[in-house]
Amino acid sequence: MKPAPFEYIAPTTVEEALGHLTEYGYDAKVLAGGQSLIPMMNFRLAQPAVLVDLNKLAELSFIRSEKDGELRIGAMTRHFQVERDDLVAEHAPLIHEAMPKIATPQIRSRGTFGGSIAHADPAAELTTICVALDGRFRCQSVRGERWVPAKDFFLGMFTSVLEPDEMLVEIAIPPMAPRTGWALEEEARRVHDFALVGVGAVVTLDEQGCCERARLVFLSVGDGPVEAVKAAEMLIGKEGTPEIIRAAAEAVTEELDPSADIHASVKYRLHLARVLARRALEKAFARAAIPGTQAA
Amino acid sequence: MIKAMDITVTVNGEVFQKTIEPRLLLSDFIRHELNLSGTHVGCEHGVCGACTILFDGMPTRSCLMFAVQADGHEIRTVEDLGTMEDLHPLQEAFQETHALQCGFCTSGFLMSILPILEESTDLSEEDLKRAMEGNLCRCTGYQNIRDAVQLAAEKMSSGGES
Amino acid sequence: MRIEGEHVFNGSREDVWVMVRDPEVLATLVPGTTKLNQLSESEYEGEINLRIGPISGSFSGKIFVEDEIPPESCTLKAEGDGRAGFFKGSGTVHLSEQDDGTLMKYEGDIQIGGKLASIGQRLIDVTSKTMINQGMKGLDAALEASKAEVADE
Amino acid sequence: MMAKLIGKRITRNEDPRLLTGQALFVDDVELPGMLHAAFLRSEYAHAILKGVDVSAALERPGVVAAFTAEDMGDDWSPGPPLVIPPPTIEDVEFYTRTQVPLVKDKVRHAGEPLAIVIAENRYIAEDALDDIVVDLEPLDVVTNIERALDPDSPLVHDDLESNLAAHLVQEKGDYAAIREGADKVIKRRIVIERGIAGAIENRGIVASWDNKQQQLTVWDTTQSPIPIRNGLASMFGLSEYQVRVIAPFVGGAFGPKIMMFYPEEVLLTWSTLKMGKPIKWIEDRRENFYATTQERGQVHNVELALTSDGRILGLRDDFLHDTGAYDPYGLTIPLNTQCHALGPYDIPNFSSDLKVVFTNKTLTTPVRGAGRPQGVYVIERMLDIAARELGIDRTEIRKRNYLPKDVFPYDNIIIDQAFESFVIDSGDYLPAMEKALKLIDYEKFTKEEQPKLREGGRRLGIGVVSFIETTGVGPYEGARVTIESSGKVNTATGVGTQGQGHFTSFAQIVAERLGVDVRDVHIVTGDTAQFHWGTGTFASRGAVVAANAVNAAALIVRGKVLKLAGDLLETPEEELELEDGVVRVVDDPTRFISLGDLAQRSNPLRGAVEPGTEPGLEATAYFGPKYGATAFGTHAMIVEVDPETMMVEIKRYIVVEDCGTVLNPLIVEGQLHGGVALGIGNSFYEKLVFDDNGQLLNASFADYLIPTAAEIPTIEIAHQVTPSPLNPLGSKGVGEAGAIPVPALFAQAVENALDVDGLEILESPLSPLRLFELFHGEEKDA
Repeated sequence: MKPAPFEYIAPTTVEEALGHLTEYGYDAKVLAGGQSLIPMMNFRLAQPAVLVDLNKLAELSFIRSEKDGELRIGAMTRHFQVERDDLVAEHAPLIHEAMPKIATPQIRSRGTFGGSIAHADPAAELTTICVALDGRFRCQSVRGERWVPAKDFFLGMFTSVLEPDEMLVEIAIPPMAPRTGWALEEEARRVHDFALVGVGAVVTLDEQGCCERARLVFLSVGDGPVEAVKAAEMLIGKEGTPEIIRAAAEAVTEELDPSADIHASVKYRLHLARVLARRALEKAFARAAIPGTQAA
Repeated sequence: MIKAMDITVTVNGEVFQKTIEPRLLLSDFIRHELNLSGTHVGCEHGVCGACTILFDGMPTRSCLMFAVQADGHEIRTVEDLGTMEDLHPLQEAFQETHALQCGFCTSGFLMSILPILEESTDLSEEDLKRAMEGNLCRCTGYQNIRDAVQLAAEKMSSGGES
Repeated sequence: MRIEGEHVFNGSREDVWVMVRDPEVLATLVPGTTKLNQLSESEYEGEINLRIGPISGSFSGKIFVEDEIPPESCTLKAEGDGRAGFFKGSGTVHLSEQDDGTLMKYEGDIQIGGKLASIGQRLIDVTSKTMINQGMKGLDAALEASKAEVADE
Repeated sequence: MMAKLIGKRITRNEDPRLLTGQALFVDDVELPGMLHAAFLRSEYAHAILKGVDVSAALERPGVVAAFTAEDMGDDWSPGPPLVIPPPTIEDVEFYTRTQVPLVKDKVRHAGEPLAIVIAENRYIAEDALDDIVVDLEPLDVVTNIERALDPDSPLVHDDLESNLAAHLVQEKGDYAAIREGADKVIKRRIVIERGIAGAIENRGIVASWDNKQQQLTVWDTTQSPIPIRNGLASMFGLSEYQVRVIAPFVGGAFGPKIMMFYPEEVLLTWSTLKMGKPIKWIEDRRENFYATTQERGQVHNVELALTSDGRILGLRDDFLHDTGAYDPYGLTIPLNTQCHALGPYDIPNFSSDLKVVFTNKTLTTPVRGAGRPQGVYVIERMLDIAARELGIDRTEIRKRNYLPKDVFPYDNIIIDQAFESFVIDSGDYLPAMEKALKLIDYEKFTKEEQPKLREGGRRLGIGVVSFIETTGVGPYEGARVTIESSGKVNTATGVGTQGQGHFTSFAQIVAERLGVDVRDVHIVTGDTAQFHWGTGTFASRGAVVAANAVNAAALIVRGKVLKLAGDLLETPEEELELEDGVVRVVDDPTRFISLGDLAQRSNPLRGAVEPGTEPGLEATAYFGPKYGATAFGTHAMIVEVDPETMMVEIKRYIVVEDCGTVLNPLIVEGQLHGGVALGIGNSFYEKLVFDDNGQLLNASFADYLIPTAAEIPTIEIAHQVTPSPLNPLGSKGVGEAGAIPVPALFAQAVENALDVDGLEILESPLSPLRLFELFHGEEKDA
């Protein structure tokens, strides 16, 4: 289990990195944290001719908030930095809560926020959460830059809208509206395994305590983050009663088309999706209802 | 032909300059280029944790990094802890609680736990879980390792290199 | 792995049949197809360069068309291998006319072995589903294009 | 003799080396000019090999050699059988088919080696594997053991009429007759699937032929260095003294590191003999999933005949055992299964028809437990069902059937893995059960807590199972104890060590017998240059067979010490004591002589050694028990199942273990912890998933789930001591004990937690998916 040979380039600026990506196109792979890519290379399932290592791009490692309260995270910010960051805990508690669920501490010390998103693994927590939180991704190439909404970013298993000459440089998470509650519920075989099913729920209540906005986004039930739009719509204008929540959770099945693998059948995945959607919504509604709360 | 690259790495306080192929895994570099064979390799896909080292102070899988990436960085391996005659309190705790059997996974556990104890010896249940979750052990059933971490925390909080 | 599904095409059964049996069309359907040669009326050989994000591998293989009942149904058999593993499968395609076009029903079984199967099993079902969906979209587009051609003539 | 060290909680001698990264493992061996090997392995499970062309690989810079079966010429031959079927059983049908070094004609399981590449480093060797052109014609595959004997099944070995590898029937009493009159006969089909041993260190070999010294040295992760040495010598026409096999520190073994011979052991040796250069091969994790042996696959059709008050009249267990593509290990596993299906119970009538079948899968050899967990699963599950159907408490039905403590030694009549009648040397089962029930508070849990929790919608369940474990089988082990002139003691034995603490438990015995500090006893294991008689570390026998050999040798040395000291101190031996590294007069401690002095005097540079005596304070002794020592115990657990997600949490885990005399409780408890952890893996997490083509679908640690710290609960251990009368120390093995009852226990506890009418768990391992399917009354989803 040793990787095949490759050419290694470690640019020190984003500009330089983009130049290399333009030059090598499909032959090159970007190396961020490498915690998903290097296992594939050790198995020789991935054999890129050129590795463009972004780890020297200090300019892509930051966490800050904009004036309007939007949270900005540099693509090369490591998971452990996000996990321990107070700004993230305050502005995006869903992300804060999800970080310890990502792999193991030894992976989070190296893995990067942007790398996880660009890898577009349908079992990843961060991709799902970014969709649930209406995140946006800044993608850059020598041709220029574009902001892509998270919900439009993922195209399939390990596949995103990123062109071969393009890279993800920054993630933006809008501020949370008042009376917003959130939850990430997932079940895995062992603590750090890929979740069999997971769901991120975000609900915002109006002043009367009725739901004015709801998002339910699943992981591990398709080839990317999968949103249950119709189920979420069922909550709009309603209070988060057990009956309403249960009905919405039951309805998610209509919008999901999961696959089977050795750990879960289609039926079991759909069942888990319903159960976890209900649990996530219960938690999210409870959190939204308590003014100013950010705690469980 | 891929050209070899020169790197300078500080390992356990000592500076090494080596010329290596870019694809050389950091685990192989540490074991076979530097002959620090206390770091072990169990899966080479980032799950077992036997190869855990401290990379710039953070516990990291050395099988999931290339040695070229260590250029200009600092690494600590198990050889940086105590010696056979003068064990580090964490190593002592492992011996006293019988937290190792075959000993193959042990250096990975030590290097995962060490930075947590160096940061704080006041461990919550959560900290304890976090210290252990990224390493597989097939011999001990983990129980004595849990005890070892707690004992080491006591030893290290009292500052005693007993 | 069991594959099963259906798709409605906006076109006549004959048009869909012609398209399904056209190697040039087929070659465009599977992403990464680098070669598709017709060896005989019912036998093709080809190569694809499969790409799932950073994972890539080329496979070469053969497709056999059997029990052909134009324009209604046929059995497809395929087998091939590459560095990342091997595959072997067979399935039936059935076309029937319905009000708004042609209904294609397909079912089959594909077995994948080797490295990809043994370490990437969670990718296989998901990816093949995606590939089939892409293939169907490709057929839709090809059908539209052929209609446009006919209209141009 | 007062026990001062034996039985003490002494920390381990070997730990400082292991903790500081200074212990030598095979991959740490670095030799000048060493080359590195990689194997090309078949992706197909069953295929005709039409050709292997390594010419392109040889062109690659850095590649030194590449060999195929053809290149081996007359040196190519299938491996010798490791264990033969018991000659003591009549009418055994057995077809020996052993593994080959490189495939010549036909691939029989995925992962069989087709070629070896030897290069300057492993990276290049792996590059070159991609250069090799292989022509394989895939064949239909047989993976399912129940279909393997169908007349139209593909044949793993074409020269056999079927895939039957072995057939034997074992009987005790007359089951058929007793069945007629039974009040109750329960029939079930039980399926147990495969897992891996999962040592964190993969296998590895460094082989080095020194042409000038005419000496072959092999560092090998084997559990059995001496038989490996003898076998290699015979295979390659060398004197046994020309071959040194070293099993240095080994990173866990759990059974599979004792297969003989693995193709790689033969190939590395053959290659270094041919090339005259040291060669290293370190198995990688992916290879480990195909090339290292596995275990547990069996299908049982069981009948239990009882009286209406729950007394067992007889047991019938007809089963199929999956041996994989070859059967070098004989019948060890299924014989263990048969013996352990009898359990600690008085089962007067027993009948077991065993068929071993070949499949296109990696071969099976013992993995920690070695057929015992399957046997325990069979009898314990059947007793659970019987208890339910007869309306008797689960624990009560067991108590009613235990062998009483006054029947031992008890002869179970059938033949065991040591080819002897299965005699249980000693036992006292009831107190072990009572202790476990008390510790887990069975009464309170089942009568008060559980009903209350159930009302609140929570599903908690309790399990209690008993088991026996045959341990410490022969043939023999030996040891040589030497007092050196420094006064320190060197002890060499033939067994290998893979974490069992031999450096400490053996040292305790020697230290106690000779009155020295435990830290002053140096133990050597696994080096044939130091000791070359013995078989190896397997079948939970280190603390029984090797330890008793160490004890015997130490006692002889003690005798020599006392004799010599008695002469020198002019004091009768009875008036001397060995303490603190000296021999002294009990009544006058000022008169003493150190062991170092005695060692020097016994090995003088001048003056003749008296006729009839030997120089030095040294002795070699052997121990070979006719029967094994049978350990036993009861495990109990409480689990909670989330009835929605089917995730299981273990709330409590109790072990009551009786392994006779405990040499070192610290080590024994460690063995139990590890065994239980593996057992939990076997029960709920670890299952090798093969598809119909013999493809393994989870050949990585991402998909094959070895439990982490989060999945393993605190294990509460209580000891009971019933010494074995068959060996002087009274010890019994404990290496496998922890793992043996867990699958049966887990199934019982989970079934009890789910509490669904008609839901019976008759398979292992379980998983959340399988519980979901069982809970919803569904058939297995393909």
